[in-house]
Amino acid sequence: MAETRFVYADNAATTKISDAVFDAMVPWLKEGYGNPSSIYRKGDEAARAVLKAREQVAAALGAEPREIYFTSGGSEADNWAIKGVAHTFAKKGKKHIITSVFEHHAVLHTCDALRKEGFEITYLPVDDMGLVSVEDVKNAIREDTALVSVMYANNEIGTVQPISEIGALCHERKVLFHTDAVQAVGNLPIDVKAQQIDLLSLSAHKIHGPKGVGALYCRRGILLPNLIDGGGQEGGHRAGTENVAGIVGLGVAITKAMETLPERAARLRALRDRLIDGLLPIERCRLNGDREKRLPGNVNISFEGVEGESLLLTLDAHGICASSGSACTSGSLDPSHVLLAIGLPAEVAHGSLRLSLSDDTSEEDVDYMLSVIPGVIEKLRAMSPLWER
Amino acid sequence: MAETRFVYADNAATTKISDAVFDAMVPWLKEGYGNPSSIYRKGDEAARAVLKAREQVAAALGAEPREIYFTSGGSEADNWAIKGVAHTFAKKGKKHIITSVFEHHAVLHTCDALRKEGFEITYLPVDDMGLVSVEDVKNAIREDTALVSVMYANNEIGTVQPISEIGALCHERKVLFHTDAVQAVGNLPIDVKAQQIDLLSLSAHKIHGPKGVGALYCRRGILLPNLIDGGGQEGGHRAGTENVAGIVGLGVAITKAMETLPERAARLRALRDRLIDGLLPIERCRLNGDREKRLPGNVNISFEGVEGESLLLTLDAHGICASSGSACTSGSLDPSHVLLAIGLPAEVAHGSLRLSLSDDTSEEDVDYMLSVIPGVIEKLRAMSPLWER
Amino acid sequence: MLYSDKVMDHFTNPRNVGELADANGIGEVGNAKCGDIMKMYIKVDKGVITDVKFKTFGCGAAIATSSMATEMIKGKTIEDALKLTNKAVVEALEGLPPVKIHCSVLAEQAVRAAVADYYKRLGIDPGPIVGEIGDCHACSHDE
Amino acid sequence: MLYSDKVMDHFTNPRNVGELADANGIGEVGNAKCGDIMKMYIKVDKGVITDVKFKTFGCGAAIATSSMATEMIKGKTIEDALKLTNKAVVEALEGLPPVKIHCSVLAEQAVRAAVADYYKRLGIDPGPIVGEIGDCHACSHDE
Ligand SMILES: Cc1ncc(COP(=O)(O)O)c(C=O)c1O
Ligand SMILES: Cc1ncc(COP(=O)(O)O)c(C=O)c1O
Ligand code: FES
Ligand code: FES
Repeated sequence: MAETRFVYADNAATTKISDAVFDAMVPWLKEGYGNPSSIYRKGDEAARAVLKAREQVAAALGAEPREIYFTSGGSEADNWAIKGVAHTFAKKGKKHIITSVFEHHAVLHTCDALRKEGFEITYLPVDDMGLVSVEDVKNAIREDTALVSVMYANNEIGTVQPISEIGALCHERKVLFHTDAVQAVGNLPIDVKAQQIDLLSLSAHKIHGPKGVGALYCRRGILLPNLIDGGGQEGGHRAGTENVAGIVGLGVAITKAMETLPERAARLRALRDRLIDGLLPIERCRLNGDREKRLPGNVNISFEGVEGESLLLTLDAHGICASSGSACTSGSLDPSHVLLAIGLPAEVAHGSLRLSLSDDTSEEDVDYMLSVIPGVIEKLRAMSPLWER
Repeated sequence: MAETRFVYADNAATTKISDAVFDAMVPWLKEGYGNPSSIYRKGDEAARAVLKAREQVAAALGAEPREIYFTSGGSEADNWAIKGVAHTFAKKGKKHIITSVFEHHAVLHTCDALRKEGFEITYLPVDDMGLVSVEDVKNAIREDTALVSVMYANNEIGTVQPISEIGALCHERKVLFHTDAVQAVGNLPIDVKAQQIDLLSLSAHKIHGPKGVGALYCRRGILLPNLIDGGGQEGGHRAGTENVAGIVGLGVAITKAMETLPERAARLRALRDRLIDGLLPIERCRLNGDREKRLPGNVNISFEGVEGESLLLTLDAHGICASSGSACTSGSLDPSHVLLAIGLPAEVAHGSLRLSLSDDTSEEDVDYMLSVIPGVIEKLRAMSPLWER
Repeated sequence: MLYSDKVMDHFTNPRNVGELADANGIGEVGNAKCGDIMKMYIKVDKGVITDVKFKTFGCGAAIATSSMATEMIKGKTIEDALKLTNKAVVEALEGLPPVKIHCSVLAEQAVRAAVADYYKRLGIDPGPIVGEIGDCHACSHDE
Repeated sequence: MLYSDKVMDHFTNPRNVGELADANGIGEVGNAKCGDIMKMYIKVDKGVITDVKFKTFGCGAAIATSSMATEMIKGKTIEDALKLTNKAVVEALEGLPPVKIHCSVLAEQAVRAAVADYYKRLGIDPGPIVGEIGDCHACSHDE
């Protein structure tokens, strides 16, 4: 077996802050400590830094700066968008929301909370390739539908949803459209105007930015009630002293991620395909999610007879950081809701491996994973009572 | 006039991250980028760092680690506590909340939002010294009161409220008690058990920690509905990938702030008193807020005939960063609600100056401020049509 | 900064500050509750504003617009002074933040109020000449 | 790490993995839906467990508790083996995270199931001797 190497292949869970982002943040963690709301120069410098980041995020999405609201991450953005729209339209008697069964928990649990409050939620199915059908969205829209929320790309199996088509449909039917683009940003082209997206959530730590900062794009003209009330920050729509360093980091991260997108995505796709092609020959395994409509850096393969946690621990012992389902549900006994949604039996879902790549992933990393993983699967299967069958 | 010196005297708006905090954060912005929910070692290291910070925050408050929930700051903690209690008790028919007129906007605007939802809010007055009366709280409590929320120390005039008495009263009357301790933490002793505090909000950036991270202490047994739903972070009560570096920074900051509290507070009080005594001889000025029951680092003085913004800009030109009312309301045309609450006429409220000190403030800084401010007041009064009267 | 260099220049070194002992027109506008009062003193000689001074209680923009407005009307005829718009003052200051536009309105009004006072002292009804001075629309305070 | 060094040791180098060709008692417990299945093979000779092997589909804790449990019953009498509690396994492993306690319950059950099978093969009703094997209470899944 090859020598141990450290390979971080869990970039869908979180990424390493890039040097450019770190360097951009440091001044705001040091001397640039002014409060952006303060009137003196030290405050104004911070306000300008926040404004610049807002412009950067807006530019990356094809939005206007005033349509960007900084949040504490993707989860807050999802909660704010969905709860905000729900509560606004409830007043007009529109209490129906459409989403999909395989959204991130930040969307699903938000919808669950609304359901308990009396909202009606339609959870659209996904097909066995991990795709939501536009036809299903169309059929689900009703007179009292307030919002459609469908993720841009799934965090576990990386499948890319027909966002532009759903956007056009919602626009035509005059229903608001939110997309959780946490996994899409930096990996897929986004243009909120062309794609007719009304609300979009993103998070910095998935694109080599810092944890604890994200943004909500909210199309001009849509007025959401605040999730966090208080001071006049973010135009009075999201209170709290701005996380200046984090926001600056997000601005730099999204700029880098979007400006070199085609080259970066092409490189990632090549690595991804080599990994998939190298692993699929393993006996009784399957690639989860459509192979083409897929994030450039996502590999998700199920190995029968193998359980996820023991797979991850063994890979960790070999220096490989990977995931088996969504990061925030590890420790849960339930198999991934995403893999069940695409029709996997529970025991197969348990044995899934997600390898998610990023700009930090090298050819050598892929070589190493290909040299290690088959042996690990073999070892675990050798001790698995499900394998003998 | 003395040579220009840079004096940051707006520590109630935000503070500089201390070197110890910065140094503690850096590893988590660099190699320690694992997601705390991830199972491999890189994730677990991050989870341990978050746990350690949780223990540090708990220790500083006399709470248990599992009673601490990390948030994106003081505003989120305030919103979560108040909206959470309100919505929980509304189901039991308790829709009355008691707060004071001079809370921070994170509390006031949250209460306003609840009022629009149909809750009834009693806004307790404060006396001319800036103190809430326990008697008033007592008289305001009703059968259907769900929550009393009174800040520990006011952010503008620094007055310290009778928290222990209010805690005891609420406990006796079986009403939950929340306190916004954003300004108190690190400046006043806190023991949530002894003081019978049920919920407490704090923020890192006021105690030489980073912006964009705070915490809510929520006494064991109190179950709040989530403000941010999603992944299983914070025991399933606050979703979102943890801001590990920020949380670590908060842990170190609060530990430093609390462990040396008596010495630090004594030094600050001496600086504060010298500043107050040096400024009060200026004609027609007044100290706002009780002189004794006051944060160790807070000076708030109104100068008749002078308008706040022009005062701040002039001080800025002299290298002094100060504030005139709460940071997040600068840019507003309205005089501070806190100063109006203690009975100041609007035109006097406009001319208030808050100087807030911290460990970074030196004797020389105080000397410098005392050498500059009187001349600035004189210059502004010379051009003020209100002064001739 | 919040303000342009030009505003900061006029704020830091305001021109024509003070009172005018021999003023023959004095106008005061604004509202202390809102934090803005401007008082303008003019000396008119043969229809020309030969001297002008101001005193302002207000923000940086209020002081800078007062200063700029005095510069812009000094030496001008009354007719020209009345043509001074808040827009012209803002332009001369190279812009103001949106929230501060009301301060430039105050400066325009202060000039008109001073001219109105000048006419009143002469026993002339300023109404037809100066027009309505108007209120600040940025606030909803009553005097 | 999530797990103690002892758990990691047993996970990384599990003892007694495999099948036992001449087993005279085989127990299988758990539920693949939950991600945990343990199969235990015992060879009983004169009331003593002379050999034991296991195969486990499950998390790190499931594999480590299986391994530890086999070590703890190997060479013991059936009576002693039946006294093995999940608590004892957890202690021997120097603790398990709370969410993983159910895995140690599975290990205890696997031993009992294997012994029950041994009795059944002998035509003896295992009920009175082994007792209820019970279900995992950590999950609400139906088979
Ligand atoms: C008393 C008080 N409460 C709440 C806050 C809000 O804290 P944050 O800015 O961290 O949201 C502040 C400071 O801005 C404050 O002084
Ligand atoms: C699709 C998706 N949505 C939302 C989130 C939540 O983002 P955050 O962790 O920044 O709250 C994540 C990642 O955790 C995600 O992958
Ligand atoms: S005079 Fe009231 S805001 Fe301008
Ligand atoms: S068998 Fe353990 S969780 Fe179901």
